[in-house]
Amino acid sequence: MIPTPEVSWIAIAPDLVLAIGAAAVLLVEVQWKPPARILGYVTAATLVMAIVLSGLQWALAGDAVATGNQGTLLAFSNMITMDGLAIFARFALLVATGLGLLAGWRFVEGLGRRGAECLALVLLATTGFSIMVASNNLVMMFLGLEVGSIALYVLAGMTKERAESDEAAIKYFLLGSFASALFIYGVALIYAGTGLFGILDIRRFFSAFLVTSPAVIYIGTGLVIAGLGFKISAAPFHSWAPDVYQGAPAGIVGYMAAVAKIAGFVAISRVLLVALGDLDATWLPVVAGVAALSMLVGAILALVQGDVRRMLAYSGVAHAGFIMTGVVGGATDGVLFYLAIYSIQLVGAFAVVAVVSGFGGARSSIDDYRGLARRSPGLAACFTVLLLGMAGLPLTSGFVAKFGVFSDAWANEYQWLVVVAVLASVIAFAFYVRLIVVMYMEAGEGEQLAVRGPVRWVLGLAVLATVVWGIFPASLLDLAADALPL
Amino acid sequence: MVAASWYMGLAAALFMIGALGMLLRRNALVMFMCIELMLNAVNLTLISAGRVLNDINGQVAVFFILVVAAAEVVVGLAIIVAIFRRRATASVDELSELRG
Amino acid sequence: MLTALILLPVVAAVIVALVPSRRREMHLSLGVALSVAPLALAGYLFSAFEPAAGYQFVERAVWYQPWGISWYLGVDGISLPMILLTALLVPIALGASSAITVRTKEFVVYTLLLEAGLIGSFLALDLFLFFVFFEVILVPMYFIIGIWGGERRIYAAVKFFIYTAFGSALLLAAIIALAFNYASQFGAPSFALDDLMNLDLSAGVELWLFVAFALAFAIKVPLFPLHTWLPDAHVEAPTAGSVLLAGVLLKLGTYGLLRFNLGLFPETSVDAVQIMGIVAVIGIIYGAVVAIVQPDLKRLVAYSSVSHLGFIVLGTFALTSGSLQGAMIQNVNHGLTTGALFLLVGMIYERRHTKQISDFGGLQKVMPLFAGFFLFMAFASIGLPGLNGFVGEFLVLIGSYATLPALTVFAAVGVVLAAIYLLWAYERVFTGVPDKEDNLGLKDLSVREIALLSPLAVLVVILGLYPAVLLDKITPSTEAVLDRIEATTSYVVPAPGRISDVLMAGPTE
Amino acid sequence: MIDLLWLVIALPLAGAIFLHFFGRSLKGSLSGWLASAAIGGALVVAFVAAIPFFEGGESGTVVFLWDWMPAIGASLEILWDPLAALMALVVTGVGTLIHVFAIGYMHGDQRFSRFFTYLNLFAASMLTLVLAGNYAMLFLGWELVGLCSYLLIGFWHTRPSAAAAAKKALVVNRIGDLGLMVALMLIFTTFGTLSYSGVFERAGAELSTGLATAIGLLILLGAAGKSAQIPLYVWLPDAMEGPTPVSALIHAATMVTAGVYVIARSATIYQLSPVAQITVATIGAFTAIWAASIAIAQRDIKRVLAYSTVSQLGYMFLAVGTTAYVAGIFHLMTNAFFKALLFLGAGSVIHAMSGEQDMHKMGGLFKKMPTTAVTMGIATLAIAGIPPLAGFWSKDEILASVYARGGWFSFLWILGLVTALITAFYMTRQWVLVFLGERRWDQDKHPHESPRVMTLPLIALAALSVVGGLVNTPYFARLEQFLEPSFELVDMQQPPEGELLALVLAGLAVLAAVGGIAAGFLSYRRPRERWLDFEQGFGPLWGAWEGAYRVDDLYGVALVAPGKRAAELTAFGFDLKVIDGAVNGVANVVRSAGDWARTLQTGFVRNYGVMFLGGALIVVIWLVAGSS
Amino acid sequence: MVEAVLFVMMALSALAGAVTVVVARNTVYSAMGLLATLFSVAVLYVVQLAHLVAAVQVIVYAGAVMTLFLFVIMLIGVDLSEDLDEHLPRQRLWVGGLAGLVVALAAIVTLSGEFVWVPAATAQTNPESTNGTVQAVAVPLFTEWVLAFEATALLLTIAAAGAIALAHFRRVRV
Repeated sequence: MIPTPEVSWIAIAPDLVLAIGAAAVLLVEVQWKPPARILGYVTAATLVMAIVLSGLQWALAGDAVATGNQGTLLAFSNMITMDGLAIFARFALLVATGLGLLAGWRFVEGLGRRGAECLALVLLATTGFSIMVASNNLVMMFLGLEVGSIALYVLAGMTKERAESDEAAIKYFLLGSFASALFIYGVALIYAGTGLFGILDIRRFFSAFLVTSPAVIYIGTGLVIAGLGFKISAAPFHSWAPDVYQGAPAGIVGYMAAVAKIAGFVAISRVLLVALGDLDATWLPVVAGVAALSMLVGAILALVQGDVRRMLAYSGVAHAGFIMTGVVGGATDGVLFYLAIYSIQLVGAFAVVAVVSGFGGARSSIDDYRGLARRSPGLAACFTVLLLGMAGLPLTSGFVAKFGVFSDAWANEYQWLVVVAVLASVIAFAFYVRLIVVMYMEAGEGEQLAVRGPVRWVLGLAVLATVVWGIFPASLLDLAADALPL
Repeated sequence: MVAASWYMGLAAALFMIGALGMLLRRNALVMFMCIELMLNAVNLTLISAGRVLNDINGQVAVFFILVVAAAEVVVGLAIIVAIFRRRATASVDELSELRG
Repeated sequence: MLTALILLPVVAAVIVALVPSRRREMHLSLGVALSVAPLALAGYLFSAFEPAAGYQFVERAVWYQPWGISWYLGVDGISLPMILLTALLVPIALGASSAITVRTKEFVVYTLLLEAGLIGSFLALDLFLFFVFFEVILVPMYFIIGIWGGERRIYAAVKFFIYTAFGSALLLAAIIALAFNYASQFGAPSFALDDLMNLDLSAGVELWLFVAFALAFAIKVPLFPLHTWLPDAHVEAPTAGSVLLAGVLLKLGTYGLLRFNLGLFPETSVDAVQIMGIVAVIGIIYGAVVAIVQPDLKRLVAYSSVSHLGFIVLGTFALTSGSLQGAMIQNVNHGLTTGALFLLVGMIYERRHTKQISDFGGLQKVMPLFAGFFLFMAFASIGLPGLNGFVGEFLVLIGSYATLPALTVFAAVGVVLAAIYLLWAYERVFTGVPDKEDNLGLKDLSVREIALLSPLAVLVVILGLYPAVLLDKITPSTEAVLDRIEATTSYVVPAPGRISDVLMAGPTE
Repeated sequence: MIDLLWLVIALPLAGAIFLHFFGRSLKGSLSGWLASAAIGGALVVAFVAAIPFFEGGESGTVVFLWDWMPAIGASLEILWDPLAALMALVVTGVGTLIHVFAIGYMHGDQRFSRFFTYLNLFAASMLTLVLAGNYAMLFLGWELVGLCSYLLIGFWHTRPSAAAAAKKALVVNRIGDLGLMVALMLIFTTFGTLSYSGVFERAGAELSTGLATAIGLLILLGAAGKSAQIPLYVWLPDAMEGPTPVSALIHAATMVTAGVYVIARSATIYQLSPVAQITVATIGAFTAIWAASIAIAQRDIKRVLAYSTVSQLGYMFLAVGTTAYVAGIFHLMTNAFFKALLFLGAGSVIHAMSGEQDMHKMGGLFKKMPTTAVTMGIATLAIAGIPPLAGFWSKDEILASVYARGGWFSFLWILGLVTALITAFYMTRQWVLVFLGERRWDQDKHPHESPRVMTLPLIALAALSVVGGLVNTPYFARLEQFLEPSFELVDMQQPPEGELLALVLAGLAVLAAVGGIAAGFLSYRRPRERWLDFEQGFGPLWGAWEGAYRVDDLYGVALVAPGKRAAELTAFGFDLKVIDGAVNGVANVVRSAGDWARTLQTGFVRNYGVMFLGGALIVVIWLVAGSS
Repeated sequence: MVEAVLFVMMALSALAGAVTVVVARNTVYSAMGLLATLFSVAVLYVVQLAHLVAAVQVIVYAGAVMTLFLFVIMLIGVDLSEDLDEHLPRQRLWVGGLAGLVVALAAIVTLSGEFVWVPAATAQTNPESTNGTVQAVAVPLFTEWVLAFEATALLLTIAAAGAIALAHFRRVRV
């Protein structure tokens, strides 16, 4: 007499595929101990299929929106949605995963037999985050978050050869679970305040009733912001990022950073813009504050780093601030566009770092980059483009992204934040430029670095994305504009 | 019956003890237990809230948190063991090469 | 056609990039040859340009509708001379770069891309587009200074980049604000200049926007006290870099002030006349005074730029026909004369590997041709009548007096100081008996170098004696600027500020 | 002929351009002859074009060339009226002679053709100045002649002194030009045009006295710069560093008179401002006596002439200040004759003495170079003002007019009279020291009469100095009628009426001249020791004169040095330290902020925890506080 | 009444346990403290009719998890009892500050007067609706929460794979 649960396969198809893929990798490994290449193909096939299915979802979502029955986009009794936001984010996640694995492929190979676990963990992490971005329920979101995070903790400690890797892992793990605890406590308090876990339910709740004494809800909100702020490494919740980025294996860091940011920001957008959209009067200033702090802290600290990965980590903090500006802007499309192109650039940049300072290495001193332009011009050129892209120089997608979030924030009456943002981006210029100086203007000795293997593809695609979407952003912008939350 | 606020106050207290303990102890294991404390506080909160809300979902959610806690424990302890193997210590203070 | 004008240098850059790096000697010559194409096109543009107000050869293509940005190009009397100047200086700058022996290919590529960016920013009628070009220019210039510069090149390059980027950051915020205001007034956002001109902004908003724009452009110009990046950049930059920097890059600032500050914020501009005038005059005097005692020739010329550009800003904000025309002419003049001076300094540097005035002396005996050109350009820059510098300064001074009498008199002092610093430098470098033996062996200008300088010299004389060639094309546009200001504000150009008054005022022939 | 008038400017200009590019390839002195031909041609054109004016009545026409700066009503146009014509004739006439002279003088200089390039360029510029139809074009010529004088003073550029003198000349002139420039601004803003016709027609109606005074004084500043009047005369003596023909042409005959010309040209404006008039006259008178007194004690033959030039220019200013414009222009003309003659003569002497310029090392040259001696003698008498030579008539007319103006001018008249006496004295001193007495030159010198090409101009000029004055005598005021049309808008100061008074004044002038000559002759026609004692007799006064009252040093201490120090302070103190320091300071602040923030990133996970929890709590508190 | 007594007792023991976790020098004591807390909390669950949850709490936590903890403690040395004095500069200061912040927060919410833990609470609680019997919990767990339930599978997979990945191949010593 237990009613049968409502099941919608298409809603979870990509996640299902990813999970199965992960399992498949492990089983194949156990069964046949094939060369890493084979596992790679399995993974690739998984990702491709997931992307295809997401495309299918996109089409369906489009129809649903067109025909006006968005209700069909909710599945598993409103546990999960299939809205544009989720699908776009999932696209970004899958692309980042693909590029990340390509970039880190040599690292995966280097792991030998443990490569299978690495691949499986990557796929599972992606699954988790893809659930997280699609979830329409805070507990569901928490589950996705944990699936993804735990996988990342493990990945951070993947290389056994180095002490830094352990340190990164334990730091990431302890702080991460701490953050998760805060997050879920926040969820609990919101539940206490509303009696609801469902995001849309909460939205309806707030548009329906006026809560007389909402303090508990705001405490919950604060804790949720903190918990997610950890994932996106927004100041003051960023302190783990540089250490982890530096300690974790170079091959995979780009992926870790990218997916965490994507999922975290989509989650934040859901919680703040969708669930608590009606309370924005209260949380906007706080989020704006966090954004401003992140931009400044990130930019200023990146300025004084001697290690490229730490620098990129702090620049990531700054970028978290910029994207947060988009959240303050109150629109998801700016955020999504920024996330999409930034994650690609990030993976690309870390791919370069991996090439220059070894796929497992922890140290990536800025000195390794002296005269890179002479040693391997192509690599230097790609890196330069990516750096300029992150710096947000016009004609790169980075500029379009920044412009988008800034104008959103301005339109939402947060002019001061925009001014802070532009100033922060000037400071940011300084350290990106510093790297370019080192590569192009300082004579450096050192062997010729040949870029081999799939990394070339990653760099090529990243640069392409940076330039093409910088000059003709319309295509991606339109997609992002269509990718609305329910 | 005892008002839910008592339960939740207790939960909050536990949560804060856990959180502060996390910052006070440098033994990874203990820090870890503190996290467990915090999660328990969350569970208590959910259940008490669910009770006065006449909503069973509170209890359902607790299950998931339990599972998460378990999974975290497994991975966390694995990491701790791995580190201990390398340096024969569980003190996180000695893991501070990465900084700046 | 304008699009072609922007794309030609890009194509040229690509072609050069395709030449294998080994063929070093080929890159430069190829670059020069290819950069003549834009010049030719610009020349055609100049001849085809109707001396009338309003934009011509307008091209418009939507870029991204929801944001209201578009590829929107057009040329008028204000941008026309700039484009011509750019197209002219690039081949000359490239031709003067024979000293670039390392990574020549990249150098040529960067220079050509720089040209594209410069032309683009002068042609852009869409503020978003303008900003894109305005900002993109930094990169090639940054590389040119940073890779092929002198000892402290990196410091200079970074300083240049960050300093100007700071300016443009504010500009970006202001542009967003404009578009947003437009959206709130007309529904959809737009960055098109002519659209934004219809905005009616509250005084406060307009003031802030004006400040943001002015700051951005003041850094580019540069105006005192935001000028300190200039000498460093100039001293360290290679010859071509200095030529383009002084010749065109700085003009972006004055151009922006004239085009955008006067165009978009007439009210505030009118209120700001006094302040901008004061700043400009301080710049004039200050730059000149500092130039007097500079021990380094290039630094001296750099500071003289600060002084000269002060005249342009003064003329721009004096808001009379004469002063505006003068400012425009002076834009071109400064590009020609200072560009030529940097060329000359570069030539002597190539021979002697020093720019210190004290290292020279008696050069006129050793290299009379060089001395002759230097003296000629020096006098052009001092503002000797019959040469172009005079026309600009004289128009600015006479024109500005109507609105800013006291300041203009001070500005005139700058003319005296100019004579002092340039002639004193000339005296120390060229006259006397050549005593230092390193100087005795110096070769006089080669045919190539003469070929580079001569066109500039010819233009200097033509503009000096028959400025009508430019004025005829410029005047309608500058008049239009004044008309608009008079129409939109309570400001009235005091007689005889307008040409109409002058023509009325009786027999000029 | 009028429509060919542009040739007057174009011919020398063409000459200059041609010589500039092809001069070096011309053999021998050919380029010299070409240059002379060019300016000679200009002379012919000017003369023919001037013929209508000789009939009189013709008031002048404007020849429009092309638009220059329409926005400020400045086009290139020639105003051809008697005044312009006279100036053009003087410039071209004297110019031609000096060109010819220079052919001999510069013979053998390796930059021979370049020299004539500059001379021609100068002629063109000067003609632009005098033929200009509006102030802008006048300014054009005004600056160009400055340029040429710069080039020619510094012609021997390997001499540091020459280079310094050149720069000094240009800079000092620029200071004057500043005045002229501002004057032009005022004129434009008042009338909306810069063309003479426009300005003068409406000046009477639209110009307030105050404005007129302002403009007048500013123009005076410019004129004082060009014409070496107090306080800007210091550049002229140094300008003697240039080759002597240059001194003759530019720094005696033509360029330096531009100041007088521009004041005369602007008569209509001075008309409205007595203050300006008096200032001009006073400056002139004082300059005259000041320079004359310095000239007494100079040893350098050219410096004597230089100061005498300054002093004569003072006369002209006195004249135009008294609004005796014709007298002023008249003296300008006569002075052009005999001063050019004196310089050329001096040049001839220097040439003969192979570069020696110290009069103490000369003497007894009469026999060696009679032509020079005689012609210079004539010039001396002329400048001293012995009737019926040219100087007498012009100087007499000036003094008479000044006297007639009365009031303060009577005092100026006395100054003028004294100056006349001094002038006669030092000119005589010079002539005697050079040509009479025992030979004091060293053995290696072999003085000889200069070649024909140099003496012929001397003779011609001597002739002019003799008869030149006759064009305007109280009995036969031809020049007056000639110039009448140019000054029809102004009422000029005339010499006093009445035979007797005129005769008395003239007598006084002659007396002064004779007295001066006598004194000079008696005191220097003696053996060396005697006149040296005589000079010592003046005590410190003589030293002061010889050192030109140390004005140069004064300027150096009072203006140049402090200015330089101020500039250095600004450049290396303020600009580098303060302003650039601030810029780098900002950068450092950001950087150090970063360094400080790094210390928060301790690497201890528990510190991170604190940061994290703290942040979370702040966010929470902010939210809760913000909500209520 | 009974509930009140139980609450007080259990609350006290829970807090005591929690404090023990934090202050005990020996890890084992900490573990015991945690155990105490878990049990008392479990009791509080029962009090609130969350029977199943309570059971799971005892089994999973007190059983599995704590055992695991103890294993690890054994592994890395029982006898190691660390000194509690702080090595990090100012760490305790900071923590104190944080405690202060918490107090401040508490102060704000209480002083603001209308702080309610469960503002949406229904006036009349209906014990039946939250009587956490197996069935009562199972029905939603396997219907509307089924997806979440499945997702936990991923967690466990990761835990397994992760543990292997981390603890595996320890022969390579660096």
